[in-house]
Amino acid sequence: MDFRFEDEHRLLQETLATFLEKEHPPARVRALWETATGRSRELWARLAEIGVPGLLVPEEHGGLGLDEVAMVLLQEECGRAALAEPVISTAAVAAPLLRELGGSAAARWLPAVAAGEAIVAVALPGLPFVSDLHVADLLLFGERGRLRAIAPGAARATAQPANDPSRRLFSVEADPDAGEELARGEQADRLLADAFARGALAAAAQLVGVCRRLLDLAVSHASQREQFGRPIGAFQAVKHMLADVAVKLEYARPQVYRAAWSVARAAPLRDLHVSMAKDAAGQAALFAARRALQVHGAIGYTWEHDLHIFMRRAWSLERAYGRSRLHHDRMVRAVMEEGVPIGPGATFGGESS
Amino acid sequence: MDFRFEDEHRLLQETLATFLEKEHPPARVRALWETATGRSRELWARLAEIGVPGLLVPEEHGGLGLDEVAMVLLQEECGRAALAEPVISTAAVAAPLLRELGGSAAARWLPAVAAGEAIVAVALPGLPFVSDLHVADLLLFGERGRLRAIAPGAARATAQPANDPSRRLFSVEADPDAGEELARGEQADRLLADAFARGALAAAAQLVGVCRRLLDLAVSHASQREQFGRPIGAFQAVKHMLADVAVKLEYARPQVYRAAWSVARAAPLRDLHVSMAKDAAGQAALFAARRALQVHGAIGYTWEHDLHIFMRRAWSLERAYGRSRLHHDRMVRAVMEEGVPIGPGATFGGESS
Amino acid sequence: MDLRYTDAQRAFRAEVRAWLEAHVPREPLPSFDTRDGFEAHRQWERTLCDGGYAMVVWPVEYGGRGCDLVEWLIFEEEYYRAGAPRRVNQNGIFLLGPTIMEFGTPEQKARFLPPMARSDEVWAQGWSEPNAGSDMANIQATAIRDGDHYVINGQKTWASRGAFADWLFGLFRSDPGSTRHRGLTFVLVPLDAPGVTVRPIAQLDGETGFAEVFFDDVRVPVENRLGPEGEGWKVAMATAGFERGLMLRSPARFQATARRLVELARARADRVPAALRDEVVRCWRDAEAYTLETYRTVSRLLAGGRIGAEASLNKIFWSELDLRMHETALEILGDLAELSREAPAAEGVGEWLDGYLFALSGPIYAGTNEIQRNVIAERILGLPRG
Amino acid sequence: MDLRYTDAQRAFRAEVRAWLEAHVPREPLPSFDTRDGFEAHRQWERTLCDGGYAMVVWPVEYGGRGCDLVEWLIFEEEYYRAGAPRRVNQNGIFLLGPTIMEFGTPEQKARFLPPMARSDEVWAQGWSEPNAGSDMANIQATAIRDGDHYVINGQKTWASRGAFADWLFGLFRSDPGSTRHRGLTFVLVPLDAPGVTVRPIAQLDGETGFAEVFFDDVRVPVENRLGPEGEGWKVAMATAGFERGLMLRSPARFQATARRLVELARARADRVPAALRDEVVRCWRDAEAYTLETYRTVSRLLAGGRIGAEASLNKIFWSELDLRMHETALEILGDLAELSREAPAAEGVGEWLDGYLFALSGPIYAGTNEIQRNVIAERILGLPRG
Repeated sequence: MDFRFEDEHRLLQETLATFLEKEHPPARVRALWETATGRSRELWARLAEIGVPGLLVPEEHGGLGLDEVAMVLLQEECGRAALAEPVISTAAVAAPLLRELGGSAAARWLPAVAAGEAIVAVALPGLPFVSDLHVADLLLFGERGRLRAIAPGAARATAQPANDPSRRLFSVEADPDAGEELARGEQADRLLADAFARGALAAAAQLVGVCRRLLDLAVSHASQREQFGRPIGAFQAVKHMLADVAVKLEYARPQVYRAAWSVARAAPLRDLHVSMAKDAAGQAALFAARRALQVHGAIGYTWEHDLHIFMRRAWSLERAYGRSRLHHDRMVRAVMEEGVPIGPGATFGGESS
Repeated sequence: MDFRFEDEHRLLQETLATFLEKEHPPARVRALWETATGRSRELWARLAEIGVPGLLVPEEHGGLGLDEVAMVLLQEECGRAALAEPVISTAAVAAPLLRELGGSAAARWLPAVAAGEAIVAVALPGLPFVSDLHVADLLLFGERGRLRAIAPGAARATAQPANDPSRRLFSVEADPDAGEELARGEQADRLLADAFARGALAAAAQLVGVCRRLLDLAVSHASQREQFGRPIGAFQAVKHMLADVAVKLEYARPQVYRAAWSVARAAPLRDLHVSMAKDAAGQAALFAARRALQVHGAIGYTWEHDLHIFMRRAWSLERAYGRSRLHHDRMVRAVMEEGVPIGPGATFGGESS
Repeated sequence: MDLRYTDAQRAFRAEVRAWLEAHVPREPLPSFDTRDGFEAHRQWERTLCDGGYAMVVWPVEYGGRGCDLVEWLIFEEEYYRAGAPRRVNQNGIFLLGPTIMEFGTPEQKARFLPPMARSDEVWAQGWSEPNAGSDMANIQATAIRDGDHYVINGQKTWASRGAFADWLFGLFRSDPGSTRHRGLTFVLVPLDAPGVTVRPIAQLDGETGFAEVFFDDVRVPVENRLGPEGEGWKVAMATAGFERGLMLRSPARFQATARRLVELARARADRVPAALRDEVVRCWRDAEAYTLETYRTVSRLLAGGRIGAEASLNKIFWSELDLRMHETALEILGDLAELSREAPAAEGVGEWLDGYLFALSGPIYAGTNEIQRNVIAERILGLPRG
Repeated sequence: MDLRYTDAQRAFRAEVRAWLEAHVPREPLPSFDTRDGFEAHRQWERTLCDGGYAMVVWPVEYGGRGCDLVEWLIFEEEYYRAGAPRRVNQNGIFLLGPTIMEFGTPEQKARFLPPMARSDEVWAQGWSEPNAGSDMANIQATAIRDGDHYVINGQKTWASRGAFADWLFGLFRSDPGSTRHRGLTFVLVPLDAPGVTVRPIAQLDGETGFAEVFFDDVRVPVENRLGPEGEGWKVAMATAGFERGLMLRSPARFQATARRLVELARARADRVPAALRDEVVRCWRDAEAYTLETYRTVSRLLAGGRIGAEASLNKIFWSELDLRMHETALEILGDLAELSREAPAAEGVGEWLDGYLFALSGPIYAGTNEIQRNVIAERILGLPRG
């Protein structure tokens, strides 16, 4: 029983954090808002050098062959930097989905994913929008009982501009005979359920990062901004507002890490653990956004201040891969209807209560 | 359109407030806890002199012949003083119920009620307990479609000790042929619904009074208790905790007053208005109890400090005559299912939207 | 207590309703934070003024119709019911107007009120400065007396409607050696005066309803001073009281939002989780409570009372309610709430999202809710100062 | 990261479970806030000690079994699962014991730890004084050196278990000219010493778990001082850290409550409104989160980390969770929640009501949650001091 991350994973996280701090400040986020795609192939290639898109790609296909435990640390940093690149869809969802499928699809696409040369968009049943279709080289198109590989140009896509200018969303339909079928029936459903879990997990981890950033911004502002002759952070009202954010962040985190472990080990309760993590992280980030804005006051309400970059990211990620309510409802089913055990030995699954 | 109370009603309120402050301090509440009945016939007689039990009794029967608008002001003071006497059941519920019935029941009981010589307990359908049966001279026993007058001794009563030592509760059953039938069918149901509304209204008004008292106690403690070299009320955390209580209290109040007006005028939406008032006042009082305890700290957690007298009263009255949830559900039905109008002209009923 | 409208009040409601039905533009006007929208709103204000509805509580001589506050509440209810345009000159008619009526000279009343009522002159407010936000007494912009003029220097920020307004009112330090609340003077400044530079501020929602205003040796005549020199704080406090209080946050606004929220939830009744439905009903209830509390306040005012620190109770209540209503609506809209107004799938999301972004500013402007809680604690509850 | 129990840990769990099943009293013991109950609990502690389970993380020589903290968490989980009695000597074994191990002399360890493990000596804590609550540094009770003794005078309050305990530990001012954190000394005082008067305090729930303790020229030998003279604050901070942190609030306690809450809600599934059901699930989730966070902390401690200011995060989380769980249960019980334990109709209300009254003290004791928020803001987030 050890909750600490491997040194190797921490090192990777630090590498990414350093890179993003230097190469991806808020000014870069704004600059990308103004571009047609909102994405940068050059940035994506540099992320591939660090190993982000290939993290879950087996070594034989040129990836790092690591698991979701390492992935959540990287996603946390992506959230913290409000990175818009398709690290959730391509790196956290599509790569392991192709890996699980194996065969020719894996052999054809995984090396390109790991090399940063291919971007893969994913459509999952139950989710209304597909992100990043406009820059994708492949669309994995999931429906109930069916999974297909479709060329992005062969799908009927409608752009759905989002409130967060970094998000590029599309509603997508496909002709019944378009593309190539990769799986069907129960196998497809299980693959798609795991894909949803991985997406929700990655979004949860990003939300933890967004929450950290919002808290940092608020602390920094409160330490500098003076009113009534002292920094506003010296006032109890401001202190207590931010202390509550710290509590929510602290308790969202281990839920995300435990969910990562459960997904990586394909634990029987992994879907439940992911839902707990997504709900907790989403709520923490929304709460942080609200409080950070209040601490900033009017200046946080301006377009030129960076705060709203991270507020918008909190709002959008809380909704991505199932909003809190959906994940909450999954918890309700598990606890109230299925009677999932709690307590002695049950927390980490696998033992009797 | 005038939301102010008549001077005459305000005067009556002040008279009662002065009397209770002098004759009914917390020490008196504690002394009554130790008595067998928890009630004082002498106190009741003095309240009758002020006019409390006879407030709603027509002048021809020796009462003041006033309405619920005056009644809520008096109930507020009773709540503020944590008075245990049966001012809700006898004065606010039984008296107008007998008045509506008229005839021999009214003629027989109302003069004694107004004189402070008779106490009337009321059993209402849907409410599990009857209060004050042990000191009652008459039990008005309501069931769906039926209302009877029963001698208290003729009912099968089981004492149900309450968490608030002032509350004396009983579960009560009666043989089908016991007592005298006063009303049946739809008439009985409407009378009983109005009785319930009057009880809930009076409880809401008492809760406003309890809330005021809890706030006063907390303000007074926070102004005196020093820590870190100054009164704790000088700390923003304490200030803001109590400011929020003041907001809830301020906005519960007009709802109670509007409900009183609606009941007094038998307005079509009176049940809804009462439910809004009861829910708002109950939630305000619970909130006040929680915050007042936190401001008091450990001293508020002792039996010897008076705070818990009023906390218990908040807890018990929030549950009496339908707890918040029940009243909330009535609002849900009205708004979501029945589509009660909101806005222009609808607030006070009687006008089209 | 008598919670019935009089026959005259009912008649007034019917009259207002009929007039609005006949005059409110069929299509919503463009946002008044654009040049065109601003002028369209100004035009609407003239229509209102011609109808006698610019500011019903003002005396007839200044463009009003001498109504009492109950009639004003009725007017507001009907105004929101009709979905009429937002009031582009709200800083003028709701804030500065009442202040001029209290503190202005007869000449000032005659000079400023009628063009205000017609929105021939639209007003921006100039309270905040970069270092005077919650700490409003930390004002540094100066208005130094020079003969018959004041010479104004410095900067104001968050001047609402500042981008297109004609005039600005605000506090300036007239005694350069003074600190805090002392030595401030309330001055009215034409924004086309030489030396004034207006820079719009882009907000969260992309709109530019606010502006920074820079003053570089701007000369205004002494007649533009409201109240005595050095007494500006007192004048401003009266204005801020109006702002937090009654005029600007009429219950009709929140009732209108609550009504739309209930409609949204009822239209999706089969998909709205019970917990959200509960919250919708709580919002509806609180909008009612706000209305009742306002009528209660109005009753008190009609009997000679004044609004004091209790305006802070209202500020907290309406700003939190407004935010909750919009949050609840976005929750009901679910996945769609991620979209922007332009998205083809964004049915109805746009106005709730715009409203949410606006509501987010509620707990911040006109004195943050933290400042309001201090006021409540110290001035209503009597707790010791910090 | 490896979130699996080792085979040894599984075996330990099985062993603890079997032992508890064989030894936990079938009938609940009377409250340890009564004389009889206190002695019954003391007897139970001896049974635990004989089984080797008094304090599994202590070294064997002091009556423990040298377990690590993961095993301690497992022990706690099984202990709550078995519904075993509350630990009457928790002030000793969870708070003072670890402090003695860190600051005590070898003689003090040998003298105090074994009888503590057997509860032959049960401990009360003496932090608070009438004017030193949240402001713990405002201590006025004195312990003045007089040769080989300290002479103690003054008053302590809120001494938990004070009514029947054998010993008290606490902070006393040994330098009468000192103020605040300086000049304090940590002293262990036998409560049967001449000059000690104990007055039980009746709480909200009618129990007397706390006491006021008065000292009138009480003489204790210098050997009863823990740590250096005048360094008591540092020693006490370590103790308070233990208190807020790991030992006293093991996740098993909140998981047990969450389990009972879920059972209550499931048993009444048809009558529980959706909003309450949602809240039940949130409580369950937060109890899990608290467990996970504790395991994470334990991983850090086993790798050589220490608990610092983050104990304040835990304090806020568990105390608010505990309160919410009890409030939710009472909401589910509905009208019955008004009854007292003795009422014939009060099915199951009693323990939830008792638990609620106890939970109400959570945000107050061991440093109010307001103090904890200050600590988080200043020591974790680095915000400026007030």
